[in-house]
Amino acid sequence: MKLITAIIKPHQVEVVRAALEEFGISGLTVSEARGYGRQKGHSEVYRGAEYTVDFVPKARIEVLVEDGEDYRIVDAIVAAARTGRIGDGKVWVTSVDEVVRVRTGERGEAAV
Amino acid sequence: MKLITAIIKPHQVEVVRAALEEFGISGLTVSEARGYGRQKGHSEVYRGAEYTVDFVPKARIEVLVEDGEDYRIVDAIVAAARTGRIGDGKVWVTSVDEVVRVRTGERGEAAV
Amino acid sequence: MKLITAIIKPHQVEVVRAALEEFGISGLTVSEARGYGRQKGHSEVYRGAEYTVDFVPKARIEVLVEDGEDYRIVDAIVAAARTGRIGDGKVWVTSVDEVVRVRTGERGEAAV
Amino acid sequence: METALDTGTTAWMLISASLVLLMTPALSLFYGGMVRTKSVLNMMMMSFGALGVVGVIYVLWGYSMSYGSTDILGVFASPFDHFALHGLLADAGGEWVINSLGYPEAVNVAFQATFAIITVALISGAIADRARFGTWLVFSALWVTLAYFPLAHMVWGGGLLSADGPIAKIATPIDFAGGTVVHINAGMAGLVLALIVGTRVGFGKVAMRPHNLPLVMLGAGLLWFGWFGFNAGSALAADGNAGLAWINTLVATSAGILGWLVTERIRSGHATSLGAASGIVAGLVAVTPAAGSISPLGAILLGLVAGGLCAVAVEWKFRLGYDDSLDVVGVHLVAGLWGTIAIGFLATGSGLFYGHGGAQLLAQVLAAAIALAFTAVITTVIGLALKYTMGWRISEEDERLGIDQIAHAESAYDISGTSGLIVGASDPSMIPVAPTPAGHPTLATTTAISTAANSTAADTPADPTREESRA
Amino acid sequence: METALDTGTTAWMLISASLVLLMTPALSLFYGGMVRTKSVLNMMMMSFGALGVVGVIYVLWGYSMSYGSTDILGVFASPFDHFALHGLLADAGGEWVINSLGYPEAVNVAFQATFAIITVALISGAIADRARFGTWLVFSALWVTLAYFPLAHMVWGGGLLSADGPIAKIATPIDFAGGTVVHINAGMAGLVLALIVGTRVGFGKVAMRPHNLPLVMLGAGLLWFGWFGFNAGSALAADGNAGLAWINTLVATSAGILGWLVTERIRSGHATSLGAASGIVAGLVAVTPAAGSISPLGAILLGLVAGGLCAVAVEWKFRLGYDDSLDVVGVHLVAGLWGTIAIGFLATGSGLFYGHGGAQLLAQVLAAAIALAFTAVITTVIGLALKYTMGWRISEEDERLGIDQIAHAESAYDISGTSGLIVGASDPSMIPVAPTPAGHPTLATTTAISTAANSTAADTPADPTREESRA
Amino acid sequence: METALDTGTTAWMLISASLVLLMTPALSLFYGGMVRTKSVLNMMMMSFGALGVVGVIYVLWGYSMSYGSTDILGVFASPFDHFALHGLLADAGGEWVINSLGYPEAVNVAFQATFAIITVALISGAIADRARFGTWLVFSALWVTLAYFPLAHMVWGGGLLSADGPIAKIATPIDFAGGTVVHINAGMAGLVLALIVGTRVGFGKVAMRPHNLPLVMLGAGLLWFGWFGFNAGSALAADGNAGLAWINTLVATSAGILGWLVTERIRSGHATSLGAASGIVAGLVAVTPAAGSISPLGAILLGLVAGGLCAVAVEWKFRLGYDDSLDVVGVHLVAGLWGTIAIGFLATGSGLFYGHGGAQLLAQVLAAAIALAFTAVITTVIGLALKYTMGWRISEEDERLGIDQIAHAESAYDISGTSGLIVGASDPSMIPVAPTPAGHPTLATTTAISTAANSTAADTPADPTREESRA
Ligand SMILES: Nc1ncnc2c1ncn2[C@@H]1O[C@H](COP(=O)(O)OP(=O)(O)O)[C@@H](O)[C@H]1O
Ligand SMILES: Nc1ncnc2c1ncn2[C@@H]1O[C@H](COP(=O)(O)OP(=O)(O)O)[C@@H](O)[C@H]1O
Ligand SMILES: Nc1ncnc2c1ncn2[C@@H]1O[C@H](COP(=O)(O)OP(=O)(O)O)[C@@H](O)[C@H]1O
Repeated sequence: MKLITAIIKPHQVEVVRAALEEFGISGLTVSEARGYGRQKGHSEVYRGAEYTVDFVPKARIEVLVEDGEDYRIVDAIVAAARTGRIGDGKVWVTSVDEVVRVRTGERGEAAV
Repeated sequence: MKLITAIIKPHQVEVVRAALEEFGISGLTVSEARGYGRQKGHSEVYRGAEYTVDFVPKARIEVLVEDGEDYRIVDAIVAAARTGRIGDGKVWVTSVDEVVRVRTGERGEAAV
Repeated sequence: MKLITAIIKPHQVEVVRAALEEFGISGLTVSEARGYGRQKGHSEVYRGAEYTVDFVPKARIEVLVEDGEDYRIVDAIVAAARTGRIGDGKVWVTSVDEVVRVRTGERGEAAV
Repeated sequence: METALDTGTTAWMLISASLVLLMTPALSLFYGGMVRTKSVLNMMMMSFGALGVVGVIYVLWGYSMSYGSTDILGVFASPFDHFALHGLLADAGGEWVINSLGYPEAVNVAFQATFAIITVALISGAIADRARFGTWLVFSALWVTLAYFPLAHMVWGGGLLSADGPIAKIATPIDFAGGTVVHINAGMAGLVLALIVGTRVGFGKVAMRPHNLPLVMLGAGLLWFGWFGFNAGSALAADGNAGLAWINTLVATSAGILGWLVTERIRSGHATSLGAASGIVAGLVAVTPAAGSISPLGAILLGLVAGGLCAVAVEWKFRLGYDDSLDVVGVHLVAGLWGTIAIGFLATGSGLFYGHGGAQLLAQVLAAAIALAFTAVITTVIGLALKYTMGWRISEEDERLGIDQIAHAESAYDISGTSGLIVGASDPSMIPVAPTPAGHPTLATTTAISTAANSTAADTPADPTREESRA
Repeated sequence: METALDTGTTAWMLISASLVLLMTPALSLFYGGMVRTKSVLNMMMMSFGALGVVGVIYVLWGYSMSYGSTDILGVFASPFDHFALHGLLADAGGEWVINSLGYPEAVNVAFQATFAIITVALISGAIADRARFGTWLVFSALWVTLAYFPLAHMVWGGGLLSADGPIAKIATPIDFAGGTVVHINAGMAGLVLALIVGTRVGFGKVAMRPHNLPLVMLGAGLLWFGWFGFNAGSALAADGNAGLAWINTLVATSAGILGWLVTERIRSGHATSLGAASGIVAGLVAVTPAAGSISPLGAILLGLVAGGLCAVAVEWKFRLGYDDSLDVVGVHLVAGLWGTIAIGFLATGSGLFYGHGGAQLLAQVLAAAIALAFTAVITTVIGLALKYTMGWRISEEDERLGIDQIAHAESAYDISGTSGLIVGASDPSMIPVAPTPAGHPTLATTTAISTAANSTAADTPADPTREESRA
Repeated sequence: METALDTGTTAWMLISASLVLLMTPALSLFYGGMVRTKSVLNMMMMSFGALGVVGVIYVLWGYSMSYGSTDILGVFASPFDHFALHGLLADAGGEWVINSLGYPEAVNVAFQATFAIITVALISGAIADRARFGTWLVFSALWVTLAYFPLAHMVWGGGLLSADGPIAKIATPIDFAGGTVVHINAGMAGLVLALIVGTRVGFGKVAMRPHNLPLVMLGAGLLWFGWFGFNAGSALAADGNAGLAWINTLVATSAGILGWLVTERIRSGHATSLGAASGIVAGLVAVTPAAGSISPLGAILLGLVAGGLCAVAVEWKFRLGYDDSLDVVGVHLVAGLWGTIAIGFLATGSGLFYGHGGAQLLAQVLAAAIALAFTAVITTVIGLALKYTMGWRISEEDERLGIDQIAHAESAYDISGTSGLIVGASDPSMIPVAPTPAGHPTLATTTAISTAANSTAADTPADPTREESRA
């Protein structure tokens, strides 16, 4: 079992979800994050004091997939999330020892 | 060292925390997430425009545990988080190379 | 490739970011979390009903680093995040199978 | 009806009516901020529903039942005397009807209507988070008709509790601006409904803290502002009595803040903002019946005690187990009773403390008791009737999910972490439903937005498939 | 000018002016809550910008163009008659000028000014999220001068649509408080601008749900409160007619809530809080022209229909494809037309339903049609002129990011998950820019705060490097 | 005292008092939105605390010290003349006391009380996020007594700076509605307190951006609304002068918006919403002393300059290092001085620009200087006395954590990411304390809710174990 984590632009979440659906992946978890990287933030001004906000909003997607599936799915995510501009984000894969579906107690690939 | 990650229904966090306390696990980290899966979302209507909100609120729990402990603790989390209805969530386990407690610099099992 | 995850006090994020910058690490992802541990929470009172809020706000930092780099960087993070008071948090390291930069499709160390 | 128009009085009554009208939206903020995020819209909608239902009813038969000329047993007046304000606005010759106080009767209708609306809205705090919206609307219509109009008639319309009623033989009960009619009435109704509707899921077990305290404080501030119309407007004139009522409405409220804060500081170690907001309302409620007949010093005492008393009274529900969610009893009933009875001591012209004997006190106690009993009976009947017909409660599962989603199909807030961007131009969590030929709805996930008219009943609260599999 | 001062009328007009002034901030809440988090500030700023620009202009030439003595073709009056209120406040002898209704002309200017401001602000809802702020300010100045002042002159200033105009030969068109001048005017301008400015990125494809519904309801509550000044104040007296207008402003609005809620309950299965807030505005708009000439029963009917009609009309934009973002057309134009025309049926003194024939109805239709046409032409000219000079739209990329950041360099909220601590004493996401010797700005990341005067133009909206590499 | 009651004037003064009372809650929103999430409740509580303390005090000895008959050195009047309003409300015969302007003296007390409250509340902005709540309450009581009542007496009560004072030999200083008494007074006190209390942890180093700008704009809108009562009400009549003051309060404020926005657009490239809200207040403050004596054109000029000046002045604190957190100095002191002095140029009846020579200007400068010096001395004495007795600051650690939690044991918001469900029926982060026999408190984690009276002092701010181990 693999866990794919993707840090992407928030606007792309819906595109990625739709792309995954085509792969038959109909489960995923999203959360909010803020990223720091090459992409510049923006400035804000309040009563003459100016701040640079360096962290930009990102979405964090986690998808559990079967072993062997991960490369194709990473490619699908990368393709769907890409806008070609700086700040498109990162995708990474880690190995998972065990997965359980809470409702049924099913384990392993059946649990995803 | 193992890291157990659980995506569960928000209402169950307190139950899980209490269950872990019985195992002597008195540290954990929670964050907000939104899940997409078999569980249906809901519809919202604004001035005649109807939307389906497909992502449902979930809580994400992370617990670091000693090697060998993980199976029992996964079982405890699964038991505590279960409501028996679709959307109860997933629990997974990954291996951790190293853990450090920031305050003391302790490493490994002492750090948890 | 390694993934370093740090759960730290929110006030220390900026210090950690600056410390990492000195290591030439100019990318990271932060999200909000709430931690339960030795550090006590606080009480709140609403119209005579008193509650104990046991989860304290934490920040969750994720940094992808090259293999071999991880120990030095963990040390840097720990040093930067430390205030010496209970609740300073945990840092842990997991192995990553693959990393992709979404914008370019670059993989592995080039992607970080 | 031959009095000349006094434009100054008219101006004051027009603005007072406007101020009291504002109190209902203000109450919706005060209440709305106190519930959890998942039910703020429903909480506010109970006030806005009362604005819709009672506004229309008041003009149709409310004024007539309260102040019509055909008195029925001293309990109410005929709804047909002035149905739809017949004969009240202009006389046969087309001239505006001016009442004996020098302002148009139309303006009086305006002023009185706003009291009926806010009284109904006040009750809603007792049954937060769990009541079917349709049942609430029907309750509003029934209760205002069967409990509010009669009590207004009894106290202010020449009925049983007025100067023309039997208690007046002891002393005329004083209710300047609504201690009995508004606060005891709503407070008691809240208690009855809380008991009939039952406790929220998790009451006394899980945390139910206010989700937005600045909203609560905004509501309290606007309530105070509007209450100057409520109390000083109840002088029904722009004169010294209005001035006195204004000052008392200031200082009793200031003292209410101090009373509550000191009490909770002593008992729990903290002076809270919710306490300050609550102290404002406690002081305002207590001074309502008394504003025109006590001195500013009396008002300070009245407010201090009101703040302290209510700060303690809001804890009772946890001990006794009734879920009066937002303390309609602990604040409105308790402070309403206190203010009504305190008049017996503090009224400068008839109170015990000013050496006038106990007659006024007795009259106040009797009036309060009759109001209590009357409302308790009426509300019980209406409450139980609705329980066994429409039903009061949404399902436990729906209550857990949050009544806003279930009853109103809305989320109150969509404010992302910091910048609002994560639920931005293409919100990950919100996929518009496909547009479909009218009558052929579908839930297919596409990129266009359907207009609601195309949707099916499948999305209504009772939808049994909501937790079912999509697969 | 020799009338004696009536302090009661003056008091009522002073407070009415204050109430109407409040409506523009209230509108900014109503509109602001309806947009997405990333553009709430810009939405509010369009109202505050109108407050700035129109407030000044009204005093300079607005009153004069509306009510000056030199009529020009029945369309407007000379801006020079009373430029900067010359001669209006005090007469040659230094005495305050009192108008024939018994209140100072200064107070009349105050009251009228507030109408001009809110009318301009109303339009902004049609072009939410995407318009350049500078262009909006210039539009405000031009439109109020070329569209609002003339229409106010035509209807209220003795012009074409007044009792002195040609239509009055059929029947004098009735516009008590601004059905044509305010709502048809703003609604039509909104439609034209929505078409000229074009649809938002993702319109009809991605979800654009309100980010803060309690804010919308607060706005609606304050609008209703202020509207009592708008309508009952338009009696220009504290009298029975003001009382009637007040009551109608209550019941038509209550009925508007019910009308909208019932309609959407039937069509989509839910009664929403946005529906209640919208029903309030629909009812208020519809009763605006009619408040002084219909009965309370008529007002109930008027409001019910207005609520139902607008609940349907807000869906048209999705079918027809114009992005009238916050339904200026669906609410203000539709209810404004309905209210204006319904007078032909419901006016107790001249309406069809009261057996007075169709003259009033015809006059109303003609007045509405002329107002529509006039505004459409003027707004098209101004809108297109600005499109090809200053430009209306921010860039697509900026729109996606959020106009607040781009146009105003601010974020509306910084409310972290639960406790606000994560963006606390040392906010991780916000690194102050280094202080620099004046004139030598830098973006180096250090720990001190720069004053904005030191910053460069590099941070302005047009900054081409914003998505560029830091490395 | 034999004047007849003028109901129109009375109506206007009653509503003006209500409007000014509303300004303090409005200020709490304006200020509350500007601080960080973790201290919004404390910020608002400083205003609500002033409402509690000053409301009571004003009635007890405030009015008497300001307007009592026994003048003491031209600096204040005896607190015993009318202690608790003795003799002010009704005369010996029980008749309401009507003042020479035709309205009840009670209404005058009401109106004046609201000014004292808001002036104290204004100061709190200078010491946001860090002051002990108890010290603030005591400061409020002392400062209003020793600084506000005397200055009100000096300027408006026949004292040193009035028409009866020595400066009047040059020219009578003009302070229509409180340029010296309210704004210079509060602004200078803010500066002194900011210096005595010291800078916030991280001042000038870490980001301290407003957490809720719509709240700030709501506050600004309500302040403007209330300010019509403040300024036009200060005519103490419903007449042409009130009308002029109203218009000037409109246009100076509109111009204040424009002045601020243009200035910041030029200096930093952006026109911000905080700038618009601030420009409103700057314009309002500047026109306060001048509203009744300048022309609308003069008011436009006054407001434009006020907006521009304050937009620059708010930056001084970063350069000079005093932490006037919400710019009480930069806005109230600067605009208050500007407005007071500008009268010397702009007053149509006595200003330099109208050819009347420099006497008025000199009088204005002298009055401003005396007010400044007086307040500086008094505030320094009170501020230092409190510093060395009760202490002003919460601990640095508590300030970092957030004063709301520490001082009020509350969190302002509990609005989860999108739907509010994650802190829903069973909030993961909030475990109710166990109920315990009274007097035997425990912190054991169970499922019932304790009433606060059972809790121990162990949870108070000074709790030394808060960061200690639970194990
Ligand atoms: N080393 C890293 N570890 C974790 N997250 C990273 C790292 N580098 C970048 N990121 C995440 O990826 C996002 C995009 O990175 P950025 O450098 O801005 O653009 P790009 O990936 O297009 O070069 C960042 O906002 C951050 O959230
Ligand atoms: N493949 C997956 N990867 C990551 N998270 C998943 C995956 N599938 C489901 N989830 C998470 O688990 C939650 C529950 O899954 P769901 O399919 O709705 O119900 P169940 O687990 O009971 O079958 C989802 O809301 C989502 O957060
Ligand atoms: N076993 C664990 N698994 C995951 N996170 C933990 C664990 N123990 C502690 N944490 C996280 O670390 C934070 C600090 O832990 P705590 O026990 O309070 O202090 P310290 O690390 O200084 O001993 C907690 O708030 C929680 O977020």
